[in-house]
Amino acid sequence: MSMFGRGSSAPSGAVNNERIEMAVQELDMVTDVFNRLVSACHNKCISTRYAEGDLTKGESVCIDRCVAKFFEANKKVGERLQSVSANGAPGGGPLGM
Amino acid sequence: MSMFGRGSSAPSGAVNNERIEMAVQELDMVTDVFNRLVSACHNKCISTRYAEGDLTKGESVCIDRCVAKFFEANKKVGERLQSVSANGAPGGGPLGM
Amino acid sequence: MSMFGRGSSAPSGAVNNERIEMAVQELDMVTDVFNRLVSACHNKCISTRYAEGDLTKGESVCIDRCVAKFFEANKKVGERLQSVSANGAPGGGPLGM
Amino acid sequence: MDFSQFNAAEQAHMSRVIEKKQMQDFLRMYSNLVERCFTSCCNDFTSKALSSKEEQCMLNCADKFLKHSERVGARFAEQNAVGPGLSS
Amino acid sequence: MDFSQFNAAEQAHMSRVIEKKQMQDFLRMYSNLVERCFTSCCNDFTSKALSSKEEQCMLNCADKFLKHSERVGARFAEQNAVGPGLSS
Amino acid sequence: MDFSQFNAAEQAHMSRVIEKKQMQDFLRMYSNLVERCFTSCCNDFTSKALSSKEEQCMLNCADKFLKHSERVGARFAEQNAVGPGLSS
Repeated sequence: MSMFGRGSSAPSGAVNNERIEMAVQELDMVTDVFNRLVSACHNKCISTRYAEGDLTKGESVCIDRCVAKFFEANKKVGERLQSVSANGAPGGGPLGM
Repeated sequence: MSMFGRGSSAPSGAVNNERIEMAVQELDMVTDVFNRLVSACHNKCISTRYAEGDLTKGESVCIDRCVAKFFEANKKVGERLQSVSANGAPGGGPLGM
Repeated sequence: MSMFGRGSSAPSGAVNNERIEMAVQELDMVTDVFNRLVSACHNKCISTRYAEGDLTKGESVCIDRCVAKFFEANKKVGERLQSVSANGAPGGGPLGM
Repeated sequence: MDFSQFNAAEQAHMSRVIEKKQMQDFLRMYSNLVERCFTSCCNDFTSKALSSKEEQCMLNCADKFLKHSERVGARFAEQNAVGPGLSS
Repeated sequence: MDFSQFNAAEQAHMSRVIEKKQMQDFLRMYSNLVERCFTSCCNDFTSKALSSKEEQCMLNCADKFLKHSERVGARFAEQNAVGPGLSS
Repeated sequence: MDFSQFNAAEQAHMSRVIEKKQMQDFLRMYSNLVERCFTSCCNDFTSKALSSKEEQCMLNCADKFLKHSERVGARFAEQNAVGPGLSS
């Protein structure tokens, strides 16, 4: 029972490693996107003077718009990449993608 | 014997996975903080002209103060977070924290 | 059969964990270097106006030179670190390197 | 994310994975916060002691960062769909 | 990298590891691309909708980033030797 | 960190984990150093060859980075307690 094992038809009650691995990968992806979103919108919206600990009205409004815009931008790029990768290999990596 | 198993009363001689996992998590935390400290104080103290390979007197003094100040700043933030999290959930994450 | 096990004389047909671990570490290293190279040369060569989706002639030439220069710079630093670490411990880490 | 197609053993496994990830995310968020606030607030290295002005800046920065993260998290949860066309 | 000294079981194992890493690298590259392009292209937060100018900038940025990565990857493969003195 | 409450098997396990982490940290530090120094030192892309001025800058930068890391590491070890209120 290797940690990389991939039994694809586990009996119910047993853990299907492949399914778990894909779910963990999706969790990692969501977390990565969220962290980048927090960072990007902090850079865009939060004044670095730190005169107070609460979000100002302007900062709050900016955050809401920033998140909405980030999602829309993410969607456009996702659609573009799908049409690109439908036509061939997506991007270049060191592992010969 | 799953890699995520958590036997909490292992006999002596056996490896208690939960204890190991927590120790590894603490190691990761210390390493992360150290790397950020190196980066922050490099940005604050090291001139990017690179006219020489040794630390100048001024750079050395700055590093010592920077590390001390970082620790004090870290401590203040840690105390603040403890009082916040005593009153409710700490921060927002994508996994529903 | 621990995930950290290190049987160093596995019979042929069995997986030698130590060899696999070292290969994975090398893959991680190559990927890390590649990602930093992509980022560094993007910062050096790509105009952030994004007036078009193709690489301009100037950007393409810059990328080629940037990659070549990065490799040469990496080589010089590698040689320097080898001569340093031949004389003692390389760098400081939080884990007492 | 929807784990409803998972059997009981798999759901138990995922709960442990998520619990562990939440702790890692929290620790990472914390050290990221300290680095970010330190970079913004501390610029005087003629002394090793944190000045009262620097301390106030660190506390405001930490409070604001947490409120920022919470607000982004709330909006993120509303939008829900991540990387459309990639995750589905 | 050369895995020719690996036995069949080890080569099969490495293929799965590499396949998994390629997916992770792709996802990481994707979110990195979105963050980088968003930072360059979106600077007006008086509206929550992506303007047509911002959208065009995002698409150009994404296209250019992919072409940049491919070109770097091609040069990288030619140079091949990484961190001489460290990996050998 | 104190592993004295660990049994022999656990201590042996942690030694291997730490040893492996040290190698990973070293490799990560190395590639971080190269990226940082390259960013500071190399700004002329009218030629693909490293100029003698750029080479000297890279070497000084690498030396200085190592000395910086060592000094930070020494001060870090003295302070020892990390994230008080979080780790304890």
